[in-house]
Amino acid sequence: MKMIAPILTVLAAIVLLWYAGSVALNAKWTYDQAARAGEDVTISQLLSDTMSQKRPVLPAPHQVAQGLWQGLAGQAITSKRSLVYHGWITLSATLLGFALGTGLGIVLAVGITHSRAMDLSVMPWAIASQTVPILAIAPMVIVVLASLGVTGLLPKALIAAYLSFFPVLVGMVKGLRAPDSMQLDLLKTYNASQGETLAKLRMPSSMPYLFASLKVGVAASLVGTIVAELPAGATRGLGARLLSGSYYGQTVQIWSALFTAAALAAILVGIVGVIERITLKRMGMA
Amino acid sequence: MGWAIFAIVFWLCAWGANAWMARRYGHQRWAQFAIPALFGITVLLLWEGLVLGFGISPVILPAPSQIAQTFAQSGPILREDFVQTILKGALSGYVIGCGAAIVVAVLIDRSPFLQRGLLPIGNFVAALPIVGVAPILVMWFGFDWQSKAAVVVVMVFFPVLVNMVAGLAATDHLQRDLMATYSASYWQGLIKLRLPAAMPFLFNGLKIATTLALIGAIVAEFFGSPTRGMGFRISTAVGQLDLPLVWSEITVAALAGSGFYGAVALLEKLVTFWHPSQRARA
Amino acid sequence: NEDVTLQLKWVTQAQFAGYYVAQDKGFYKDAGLDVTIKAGGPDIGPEQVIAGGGADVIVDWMPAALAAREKGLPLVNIAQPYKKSGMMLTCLKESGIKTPADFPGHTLGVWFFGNEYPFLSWMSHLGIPTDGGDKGVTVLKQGFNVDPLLQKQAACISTMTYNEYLQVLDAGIAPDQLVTFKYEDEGVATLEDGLYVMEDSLKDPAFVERMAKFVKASMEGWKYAEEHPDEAAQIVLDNDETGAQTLHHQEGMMKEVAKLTEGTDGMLDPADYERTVKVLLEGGSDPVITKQPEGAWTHAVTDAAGLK
Amino acid sequence: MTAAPVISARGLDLTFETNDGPVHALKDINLDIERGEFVSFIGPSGCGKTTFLRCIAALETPTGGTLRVNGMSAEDARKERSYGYVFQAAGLYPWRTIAGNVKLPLEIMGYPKADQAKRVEKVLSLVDLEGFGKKFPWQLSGGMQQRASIARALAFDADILLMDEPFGALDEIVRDKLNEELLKLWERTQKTIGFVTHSIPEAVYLSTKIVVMSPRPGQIYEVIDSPLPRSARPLDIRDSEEFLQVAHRVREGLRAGHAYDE
Amino acid sequence: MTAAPVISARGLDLTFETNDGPVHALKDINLDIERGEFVSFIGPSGCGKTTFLRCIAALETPTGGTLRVNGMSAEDARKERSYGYVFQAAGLYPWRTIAGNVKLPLEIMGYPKADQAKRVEKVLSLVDLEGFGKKFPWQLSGGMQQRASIARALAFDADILLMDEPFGALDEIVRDKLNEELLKLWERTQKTIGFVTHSIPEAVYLSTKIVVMSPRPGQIYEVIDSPLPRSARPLDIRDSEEFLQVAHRVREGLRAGHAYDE
Ligand SMILES: Nc1ncnc2c1ncn2[C@@H]1O[C@H](COP(=O)(O)OP(=O)(O)OP(=O)(O)O)[C@@H](O)[C@H]1O
Ligand SMILES: Nc1ncnc2c1ncn2[C@@H]1O[C@H](COP(=O)(O)OP(=O)(O)OP(=O)(O)O)[C@@H](O)[C@H]1O
Ligand SMILES: Cc1ncc(C[n+]2csc(CCO)c2C)c(N)n1
Ligand SMILES: [Mg+2]
Ligand SMILES: [Mg+2]
Repeated sequence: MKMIAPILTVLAAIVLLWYAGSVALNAKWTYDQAARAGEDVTISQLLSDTMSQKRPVLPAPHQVAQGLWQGLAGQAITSKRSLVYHGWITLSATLLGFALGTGLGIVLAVGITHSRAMDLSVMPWAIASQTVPILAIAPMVIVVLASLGVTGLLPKALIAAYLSFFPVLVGMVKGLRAPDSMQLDLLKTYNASQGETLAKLRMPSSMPYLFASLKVGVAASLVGTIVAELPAGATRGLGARLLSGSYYGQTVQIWSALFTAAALAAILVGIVGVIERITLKRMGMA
Repeated sequence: MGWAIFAIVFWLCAWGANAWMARRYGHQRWAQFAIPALFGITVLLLWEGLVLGFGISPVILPAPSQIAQTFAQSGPILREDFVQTILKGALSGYVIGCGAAIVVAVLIDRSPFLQRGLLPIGNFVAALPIVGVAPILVMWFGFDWQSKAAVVVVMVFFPVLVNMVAGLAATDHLQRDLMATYSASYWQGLIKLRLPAAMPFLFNGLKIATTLALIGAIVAEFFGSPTRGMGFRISTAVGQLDLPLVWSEITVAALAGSGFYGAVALLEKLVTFWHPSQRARA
Repeated sequence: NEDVTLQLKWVTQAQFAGYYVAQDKGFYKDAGLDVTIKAGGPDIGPEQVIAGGGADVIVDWMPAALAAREKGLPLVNIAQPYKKSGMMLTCLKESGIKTPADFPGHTLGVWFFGNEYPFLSWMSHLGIPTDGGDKGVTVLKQGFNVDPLLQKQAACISTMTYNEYLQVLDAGIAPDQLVTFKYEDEGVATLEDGLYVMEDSLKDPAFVERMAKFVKASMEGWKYAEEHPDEAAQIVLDNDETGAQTLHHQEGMMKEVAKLTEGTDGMLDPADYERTVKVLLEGGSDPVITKQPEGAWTHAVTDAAGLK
Repeated sequence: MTAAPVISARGLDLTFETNDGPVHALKDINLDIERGEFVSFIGPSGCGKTTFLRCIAALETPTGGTLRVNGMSAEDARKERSYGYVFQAAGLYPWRTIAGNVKLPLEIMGYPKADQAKRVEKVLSLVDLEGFGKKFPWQLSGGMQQRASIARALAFDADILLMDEPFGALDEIVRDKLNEELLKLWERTQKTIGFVTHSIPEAVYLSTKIVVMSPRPGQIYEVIDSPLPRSARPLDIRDSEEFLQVAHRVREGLRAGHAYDE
Repeated sequence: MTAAPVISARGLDLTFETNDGPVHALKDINLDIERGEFVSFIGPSGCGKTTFLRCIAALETPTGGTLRVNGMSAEDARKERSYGYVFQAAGLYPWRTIAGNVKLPLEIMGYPKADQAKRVEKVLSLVDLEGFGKKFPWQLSGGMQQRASIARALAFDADILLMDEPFGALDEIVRDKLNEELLKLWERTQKTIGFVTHSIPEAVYLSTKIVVMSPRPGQIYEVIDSPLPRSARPLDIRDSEEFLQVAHRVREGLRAGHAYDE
């Protein structure tokens, strides 16, 4: 209950602003069309027209809601027009990519905090790797992987992993270095091995950083998957939905897919948040 | 084949040299440049060797030497694109996006009401995938750099927000109690305690955002642009199979991105010198 | 059965109806072929896919194929199901543009990613600079759809007779509100949607044989699609995995596409080829191709297929 | 006495809820502290001294009873900036130099710039840390950090000074010196001081009133009014008969508090 | 004595580089500690006691001189797990319960599971913290945290015990009790103990050798061998003539160390 009221309030405010935005942004088309037909527009005509255009600049909330309802509940979930179907395809690649990316990020971060050689040589190139515009090389990656016989989920997951490993890497490097010198000194007096220091000190104290990173990483992974769905033939998944909606100017379809994707991201981030709360609570830190 | 073998042998040697250098001279300034440089040279050599050794078609992956040639010849184009995409699109979007995220994080932190109401919805809005957002923003903000900046704003917002919110919560009991005994106002507590304490987290977000800003600005140009800009050039050149130009642009992006990241990391070092993660290596 | 992988230039739509019909009606199977049709998209260069070994044969536009050939990727046209070009520039009448002479000072939307060649050739024919100066036109890299026209961000945009133009109409703008310039009518038409393979592979007689079967069956598909446009549209729709297409739009598209594919049996008309090359070579200061291509097409396959 | 007490606790109770069941930290605390008194709290570890001080400073909310400070609620008194608090741990902000840490309350309370620098200098020299102003906390020894945190609480003029084992990490000599300084300050300013210590001589030497507490649940075992003169307490007063008597009483009380424990 | 000393420092020097110029923390330290000795370090705040203890434990690298522990370098001795160290601040890991914190060294040193639980229980009761095993550090009072950190260092069997003001936050009664316990443990196990304290009686009561240090730069002012019997020191030995004499000597040394300061 404590959660619901604020969310509803903010939501209501957003919907109101959104309606206002729809009217403002879509008005131009209404006026243009009227001018072409040589007619005048009354306020009520303006309101009703801007909220029901076929190709609105900004679809009205109820139009998107309708599109979402159609896509989520109006179809068998195995149908190609079902957002559940496309969402699942995207989600599965996202999760695989997130797992791969998180794993890689953590492994690299551990390496970097333990080996100066890795710190000095890997970090700059990890940074450089992220500045390569993925959408530009994704098609080549897909082509190369396809010629190696790697198709299906994996190429998409790899691109998702590529985008999600970096936030995890940056956060974990910081987190693994967060213990203060007294905490480290204690383990030194026990002559704890690097592995033990990692398990007993560095990992626990990096948790707040890790979870902040995981939230960013899981969102990045979803974006990666969607980006990868374009050159993968743009046939299935929310990315394909977005794109094909965009070819045919089906604004409502774009927004429905967009919302599904965002909802997916929000749910994933929310799940990470719940795990965070449970973990930190058990660690006595929350 | 010979090329490929040479490249791999060189790689192994360089790896060994690097490990040795890091162990012996890791704390010296020159080594901190030499090691990543050697690593980079190794990667490039490996790449050149594999491309030549396996006769990979240049329309799939051009050799670094070829890229370097094109890079040297395309100075004016690269500069024009750099200004359009990085200086106008990425940088302005970065500043606005990070600024907005910081402000919103503070607002969220200030009001439990907003925290409960805005954070979930903020997560939602900010996690909108770029490929869906870009066409819409191009439609709203036009073809020029403004729409690219808008995409960057959307992209960098979330990482900075999440980190900043985590950072603002990263003070310990004692530190907060001290402020309470001074009956510090909210703003005083924010400025004197919570903002400084949040800096290590904030910089995490800012660092991640540097690379995201570049990706955002470049990718947004795929969805409509004037006839300049790195994303425009990349997609056009891919269509023309001019891959050396594509990789030249990518090189510019990588250099600019590393520079950008480096600048933020340097700032971080100056601002959060007191954090154990910085002190340990001082 | 022999395997053939076809890479399309664009997403699943009636533009490629012939291939989908041939697949669906079993024409390929009857010819002893197992055909995989890979949909394309805005980021997929079919040239790259075939260079990477991801396809045996691709659908491509001739300007892009010839440009790739000059870049060292030896593509060869083996068949040409599209006789005519469907490309045009669609302008809003209210922009005041009546003839190409009115272009200067306006903003024009153009497709890039290898599709800009015909436009650039045309402009250099007209002697209009494309650098955005006062005497020239401002060129926008147009995205996937017709919004720039509807939002009046551009005075004219590139459209295909069979797709984007229909979308403009569908959006509620009447044909009499529009001015169109077909490349075909302006004398700068270039060949679209031909079938291309790698030059090396043609040295293998078995491959030529396989392609012959493929082209023959594909043309059967095309003819069937021309005759049964509504059924063809439905077949395309069934093959669209995104679930984004509408039957209404595909039917409209099929009817327009049929106008471009009619009157050919799939064999490349050398005269069309010469015209295309001429247009491309005359690209002014920045021609698409700089020298007369050699061996960029062959009749070997269509001959073997017995198309006359 | 006729004036209302500065601090007045009636039936104060505080229970912490923990993962492991409730902890009854304070039980039925009744205590009046008059203006200008110097009250020491002494008792076994864990008996609730810190918790009680935190209640006074409104850092902890009692779960029962009433607590008035300066005639208002503790919360309001906090808002009036009535407290200077020295925590049991130094709690310096790592991003500020020592001088910066001491200056912090002055900035917050809006002291004029010129005054700030003067005060910082004065209190740093009071705790023998001249010359360390520019260092960062992690560059100081434990005792130096503790002195810096004392300086921080003395830098501004609070009515009520609450000190939680401020001299725990200091050697006898410094401790004696700071004890004397504290007494001088107290006499000069007429502050009301609440002081937690584990040293019986220290408690007796400084206080006008000694509160002996006992643990589980934390409660007041005994309140001892000091018969020592209020002003002019030379260090050697600690050898006087009276002093030793009080010290003895405190020790007995403390021992009894421990016995509770068993 | 014939056996080689356990700890032997020769001309030890340590200078910290800070933003604000170098700090000469230790200067020309020469000291031998024999096996089974109980050595106290006492000196004004900031004189380098902690720094010296840290050097012995190889947590700080001297910038000059030599230091041998058990006939090897301090670093090697650390690798042999020769040390139990009680830090000046409790330094408990906030994500572990008290029992978890005490168990930490046992886990790392690979004690068998069953043994771990037994040991944790034993040392927790030794420091009077039975029943607090499941609490988190921030749920404990300052003194309780300090006791937990003592328990942590006693849980395993180290040859050399280094304790940096372990009893600073404890009241006299607990302190006396723990002093006795520590002596018993020392007698029973024949550990070598290095002990920093600010309490002169504590230093005299516990030690076989008292090292008085003086600051700026930190150096040894005097090393006092205790004439008190090595074993069987009842608490009331503190009233004996000998005891008071030693205490007096220490106090004089400490005072002189402070004078250096001025
Ligand atoms: N990491 C450091 N960087 C710079 N200076 C330091 C550092 N650690 C200690 N010092 C300095 O070294 C000197 C000795 O410090 P040390 O901690 O050894 O003192 P101490 O004798 O333990 O004092 P205390 O009784 O207050 O704990 C001090 O002047 C301190 O400022
Ligand atoms: N935040 C908390 N949550 C739960 N229990 C707490 C908390 N703070 C203190 N306690 C408990 O309250 C009791 C009193 O603690 P307090 O800190 O007041 O003791 P103290 O008298 O100051 O002891 P010391 O002399 O050791 O500092 C202890 O048993 C402690 O475990
Ligand atoms: C980024 C982008 N590039 C090219 C085209 C053009 N294009 C290639 S095939 C084809 C036929 C179907 O409409 C079209 C229009 C586009 N639309 N978007
Ligand atoms: Mg306490
Ligand atoms: Mg110390």
